[in-house]
Amino acid sequence: MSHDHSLNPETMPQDPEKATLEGKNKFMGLWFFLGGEAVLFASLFGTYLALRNSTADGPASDEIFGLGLVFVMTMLLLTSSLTSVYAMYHMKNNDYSKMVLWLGITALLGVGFLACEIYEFAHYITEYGFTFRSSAFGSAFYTLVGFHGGHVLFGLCWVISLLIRNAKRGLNLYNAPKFNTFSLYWHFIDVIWVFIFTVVYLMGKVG
Amino acid sequence: MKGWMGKIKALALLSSLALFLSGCGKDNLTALVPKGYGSEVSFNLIILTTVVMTFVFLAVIITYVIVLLRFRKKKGQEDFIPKQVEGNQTLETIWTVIPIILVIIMAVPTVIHSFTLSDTSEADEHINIDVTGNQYWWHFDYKDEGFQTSQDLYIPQGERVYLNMIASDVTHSFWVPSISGKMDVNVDNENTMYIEAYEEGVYWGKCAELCGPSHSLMDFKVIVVSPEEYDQWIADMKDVDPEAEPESAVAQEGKELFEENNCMGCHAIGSSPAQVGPNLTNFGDRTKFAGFLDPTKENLVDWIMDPESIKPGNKMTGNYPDLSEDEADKIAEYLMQLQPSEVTPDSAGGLK
Amino acid sequence: MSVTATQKRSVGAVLWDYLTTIDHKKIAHLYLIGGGFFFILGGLEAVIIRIQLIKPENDFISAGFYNEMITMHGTTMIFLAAMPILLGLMNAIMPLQIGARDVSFPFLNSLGFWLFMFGGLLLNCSWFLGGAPDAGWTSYASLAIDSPGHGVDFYVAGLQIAGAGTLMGGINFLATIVNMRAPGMTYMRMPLFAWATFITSVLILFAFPALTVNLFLLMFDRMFGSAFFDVALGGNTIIWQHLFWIFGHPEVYILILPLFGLFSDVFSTFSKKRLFGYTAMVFATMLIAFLGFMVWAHHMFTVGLGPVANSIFAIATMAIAVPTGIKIFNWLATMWGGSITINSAMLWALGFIPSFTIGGMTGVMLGSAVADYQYHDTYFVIAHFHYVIVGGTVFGIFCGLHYWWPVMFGRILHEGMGKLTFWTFFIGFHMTFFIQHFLGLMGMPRRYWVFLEDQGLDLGNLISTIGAFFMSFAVIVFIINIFYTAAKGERPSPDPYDGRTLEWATASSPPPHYNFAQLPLTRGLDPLWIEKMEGNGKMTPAEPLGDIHMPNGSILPFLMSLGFFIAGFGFIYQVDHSAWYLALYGGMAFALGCMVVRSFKDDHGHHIPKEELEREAD
Amino acid sequence: MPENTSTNSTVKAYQKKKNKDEMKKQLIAFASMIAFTLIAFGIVATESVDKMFLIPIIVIMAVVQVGFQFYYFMHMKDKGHAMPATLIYGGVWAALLTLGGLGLITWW
Ligand code: HEA
Ligand code: HEA
Ligand code: HEC
Ligand code: CUA
Ligand SMILES: [Cu+2]
Repeated sequence: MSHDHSLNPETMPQDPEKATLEGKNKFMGLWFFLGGEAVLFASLFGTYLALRNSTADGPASDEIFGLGLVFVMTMLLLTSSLTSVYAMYHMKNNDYSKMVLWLGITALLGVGFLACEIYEFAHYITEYGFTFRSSAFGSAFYTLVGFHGGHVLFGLCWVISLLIRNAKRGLNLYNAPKFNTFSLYWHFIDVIWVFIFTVVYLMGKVG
Repeated sequence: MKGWMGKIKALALLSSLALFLSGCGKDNLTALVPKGYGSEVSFNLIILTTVVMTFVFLAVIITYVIVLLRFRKKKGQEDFIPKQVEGNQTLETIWTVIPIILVIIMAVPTVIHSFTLSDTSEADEHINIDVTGNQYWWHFDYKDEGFQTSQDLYIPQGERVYLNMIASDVTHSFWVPSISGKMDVNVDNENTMYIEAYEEGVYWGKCAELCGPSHSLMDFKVIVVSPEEYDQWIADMKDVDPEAEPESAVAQEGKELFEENNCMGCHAIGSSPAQVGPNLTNFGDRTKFAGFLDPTKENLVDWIMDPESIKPGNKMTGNYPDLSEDEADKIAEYLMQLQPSEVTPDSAGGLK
Repeated sequence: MSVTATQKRSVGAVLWDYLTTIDHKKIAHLYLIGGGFFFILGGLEAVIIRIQLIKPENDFISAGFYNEMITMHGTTMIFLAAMPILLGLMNAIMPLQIGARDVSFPFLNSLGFWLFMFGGLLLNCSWFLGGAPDAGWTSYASLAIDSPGHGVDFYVAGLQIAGAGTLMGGINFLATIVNMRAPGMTYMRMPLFAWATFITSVLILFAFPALTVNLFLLMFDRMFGSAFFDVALGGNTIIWQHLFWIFGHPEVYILILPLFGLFSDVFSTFSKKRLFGYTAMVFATMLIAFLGFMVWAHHMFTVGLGPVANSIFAIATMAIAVPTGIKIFNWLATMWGGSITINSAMLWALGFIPSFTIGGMTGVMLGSAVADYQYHDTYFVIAHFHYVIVGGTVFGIFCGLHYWWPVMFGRILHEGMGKLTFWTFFIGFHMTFFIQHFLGLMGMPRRYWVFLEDQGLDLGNLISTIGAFFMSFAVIVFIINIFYTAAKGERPSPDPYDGRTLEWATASSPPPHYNFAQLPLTRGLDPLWIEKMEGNGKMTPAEPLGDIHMPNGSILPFLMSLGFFIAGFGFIYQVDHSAWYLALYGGMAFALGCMVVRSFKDDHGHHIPKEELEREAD
Repeated sequence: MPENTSTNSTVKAYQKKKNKDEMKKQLIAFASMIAFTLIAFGIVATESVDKMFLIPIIVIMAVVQVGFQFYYFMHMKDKGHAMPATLIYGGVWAALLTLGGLGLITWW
């Protein structure tokens, strides 16, 4: 067992992320976790659906949502999903520096997304006085979208600490699974966003 | 279907009789002696399912006993290795199919009666009463007649009464076991259920959803009177003159004290749709007051002076000036003579 | 590592060992101790409840305190006693049964335990800090929002932390079973307890997130002013009920399925027969789990969801009788034709069958929506669920403890005391709860601080209370048995019951901390039995003797949980004073700091050299 | 040493090519995801579709798009994903029930 050996193209296994038992465990564990996350977000979506029209004289969804910003955010996040695919592609080809580069881009796109989201929330609060406490709709909206934002933030912290801790280590069988689980998680965040822009923003705009 | 239901009913009758004889429950409280439509329908299902369950239980327990009698490890055969049976298709099919059939037998009437009991399409043709559940008391608004009452719900015997229920603070649940199953009284929406009582009498009602410290004391009564008496009662209640001078001087003083001490802020005498406390128009007729107290003068004085020690967490405590025993006594005198109608729980047979 | 060597170590060393352990068998000990402590606590609360109800209009405890009592009794028993003890049994046995040396995520395993423990402690701190939660274990939103003080806040924070721990446990077991089965241990050769662990973990995985979200909503409403349940601002309290029961119903199957697995193993061992209808048993378990997600609204029949919803949920509910019945009959068929040994472990299993059947049958009766209009929120429901929970879960826990005590502690519990415990508990149990069916039907709602005089409820309640004393006696005998056994108990061979599965195939009792020096080769269902029948007596190794890789212990799980514990107080009290944000952020930062430490340090575990294994084998 | 190390360079080359092909598929998946997104935003922004159809259409597009994420980006189509797929579908099922419960019967 030579965990710490950096790999070179000659010694690389086909799937470095699943070559060790630890790797397999991480891989399975993360998928199962995502299964649970699906129910978590379903509960939030369900709550949102039940309360989306409970505006209690506060602003309603079609009055405040602007599609432009949401479109930009969507593009940022979708693209970041692709860049993390590229990162994994380079991991499989054992090209560490390219992998780091693409993960860096992924993180930057994620930061961009979060910045937009913070701007969006601030805009609703200052412009429309629409807050977490305005109405049940407000509570449900900020909670659902905020939970997603929290996941993005967590993902960013995760990838950044991965990049820092492995900066000098290179790719090996010990950390390949870590990169891979991050990328799965990141895709899942994107999946949730697809439903958020559809159910919250697009459907909200339609009324 | 018909004859089969008949048999069940006969069985129901028999077993209810048996239970009744063995002293199972208080006549006007138990769900086992149905005296109204809802409780009867529920009761039929209780009996049907009990019969099915008895059958199931016998099947299990007989096998179980045989197993224990026949297949214990025998002396002298300690090393006996039983045949390692993998399974048996026929047997396994049998004990899959029979339960399915039993479930269907129970499910069909359940579905049918779920629909009959929640059918409110004819509500407009019947009496409608608005019910409000409040932390620890019940309010009844006879909105078609334009007056309100609290704690005691009067309904005519043999007629459907639709109750439109909502809670003012937290969720409660309206339950009169002898007459009908329960329905939650939510804060979010109005729930409608109907009740129909078969016999005159005074029935216990209970709050069945945890609603705070005095949840267990949130009792009320349903007073079932004959249709004629009901009309009489309606007329009397509508006629009430809240300003009427009590006959005795003490009661007269009590009335003044009642007005001076902020009681009127919460309690209406005569009709007044806004209520923070129970409507006291026919307080003198209560079989119990505050839900469960005998309507004696001592009890009432105790209540007025310190409701907290009687019903913890109630919403009356601390909202009126301290009263001396003497003042409380006078108020009690006044309240107890508020008897606007001849039609009372006593005339319905009294609380048992 | 021999037992004498363990005993010689100082108390401090043992303590440190347990604080840092990531060995699944020691974590199991921790779970059993923690869960056992809370079981006694919850039991004492139950006894106080029963004393209050010994006679009409009793004033042994006050109304508000009574509500705290039932809330904490229910919450403690379900979240802090039954589930942790079950997680303990799974931890102790499942890895052995599938022939693994450890679980997939030993670190997470330990973190899961400490989160549970600190969550439970946090919840119970409420007793000393102004009052426990008092809105029932279901904590329905309208009342929970209305409840003054911090009681409900403790409920939210405590369960949130403990729940996160449970979720980790679930994911860990899933990955373990998928990835770490020994050679030859295919899915369809796993003992039923391992299967039940797997399916229970799936339930945990899909049910707990709903609770997590629900607790967040309540927390936001109570602590941060949101409006989910505030009707005036458009909120809806029924959402709480839905989410609670979407979690809550699967939860009750989380409580019973592991024991269905255990009983399958026990019946087959003590009848000396293989389990009748193994495949059907596995699929029945899956079916119960599957249906378990589609019946939650049977707790809400009286909410007014309308006849369509009520009918659908009534039918789905009753349908669960079918797979459960398959199990009951398969157990009977397993014993049929067998050679049955009755010892204290088997007694609990035998006591379970009629008791649970009654509880299940009353469950189906409750499932008939129209009849439930009468039963709901009465003592009939209390009777139902104590019949399934005590008659199923608690009987099962006792069964498991007696059965596996040798595997877990290397001693065998005293038989005589075991039987005394069983009979007193069994009699007390039926006395306490059978009569409650009638109390409910006779008009006694649940969560009643007092019942009134002269309502025909006196005798029933008295009998019920006396029954509870019998159960207390039984529990005390059991506790004595534990201490007696620890001091003087018999040391059994690793296979005292002529077992069939791999937990009996270890080299010593208790097993060495690496479980198996060489992973065993499984050649069919009941692998150990197969080897015994073929005259080998022990498992064939699936690998040559070699170095074993094991993970290192760590104090970080303990510290992280401590951080969350502190943050919990911060959350609860920040509404009173913003200085508490210090505790909130401080605790969080501390926990996250531990996480960072963990992730920045490469931890490759350690190796047990082959030579040492050889030495120990002699 | 890792078990499935292959020092054979032809196998390496094959592997590289396989990764490339895979990448191509993922790019196609990405392109169609972007297309779906554009269409969804487009029809909402232009209000060109009747409301009754609009919601089902955008929801279906979201579902398809998510399918691409799972199957291509997250490799759920590949070997060794049977267990993850089972659990994800389990999660989706539980999720749908939850949504059904809250979305449909909260208001009755
Ligand atoms: C271990 C826990 C456990 C288990 C296993 C069960 C099992 C079942 N439960 Fe129970 N239940 C609870 C714990 C549990 N329950 C708790 C804690 C509550 C109350 C929560 C609260 O409000 O605080 C509750 C409440 C509860 C209610 C709500 C009552 C109300 O509040 O009004 C209902 C209603 O349908 C119900 C039904 C069932 C059914 C149908 C089963 C079935 O799974 C039972 C299946 C088993 C059998 C049927 C027996 C064996 C079968 C045969 C021998 C075959 C043949 C049988 C037939 C054909 C009938 N339960
Ligand atoms: C796992 C779950 C579980 C278990 C095991 C139990 C076990 C018991 N329960 Fe409980 N119960 C619940 C879960 C459980 N319960 C739930 C969820 C509720 C609903 C709460 C709510 O409404 O919100 C409830 C409610 C409930 C009520 C209804 C309260 C009410 O509605 O007003 C009652 C009343 O009789 C009761 C009684 C008992 C009794 C007598 C036991 C007995 O079996 C307990 C036996 C154990 C002991 C007796 C141990 C005592 C030990 C000692 C005394 C030894 C001390 C020794 C030393 C300190 C060395 N329970
Ligand atoms: C803040 C409002 C409030 C004030 C002021 C108030 N009450 Fe009450 N009263 C209540 C409430 C609420 C109840 C119901 C208590 C319960 O049963 O939980 C009640 C119950 C009663 C009852 C029992 C009613 C019944 O039908 O069962 C009587 C009698 C009564 N109050 C008398 C008085 C008197 C006399 C005063 C003045 C000295 C008074 N109340 C002042 C709120 C108030
Ligand atoms: Cu009102 Cu309980
Ligand atoms: Cu249930």
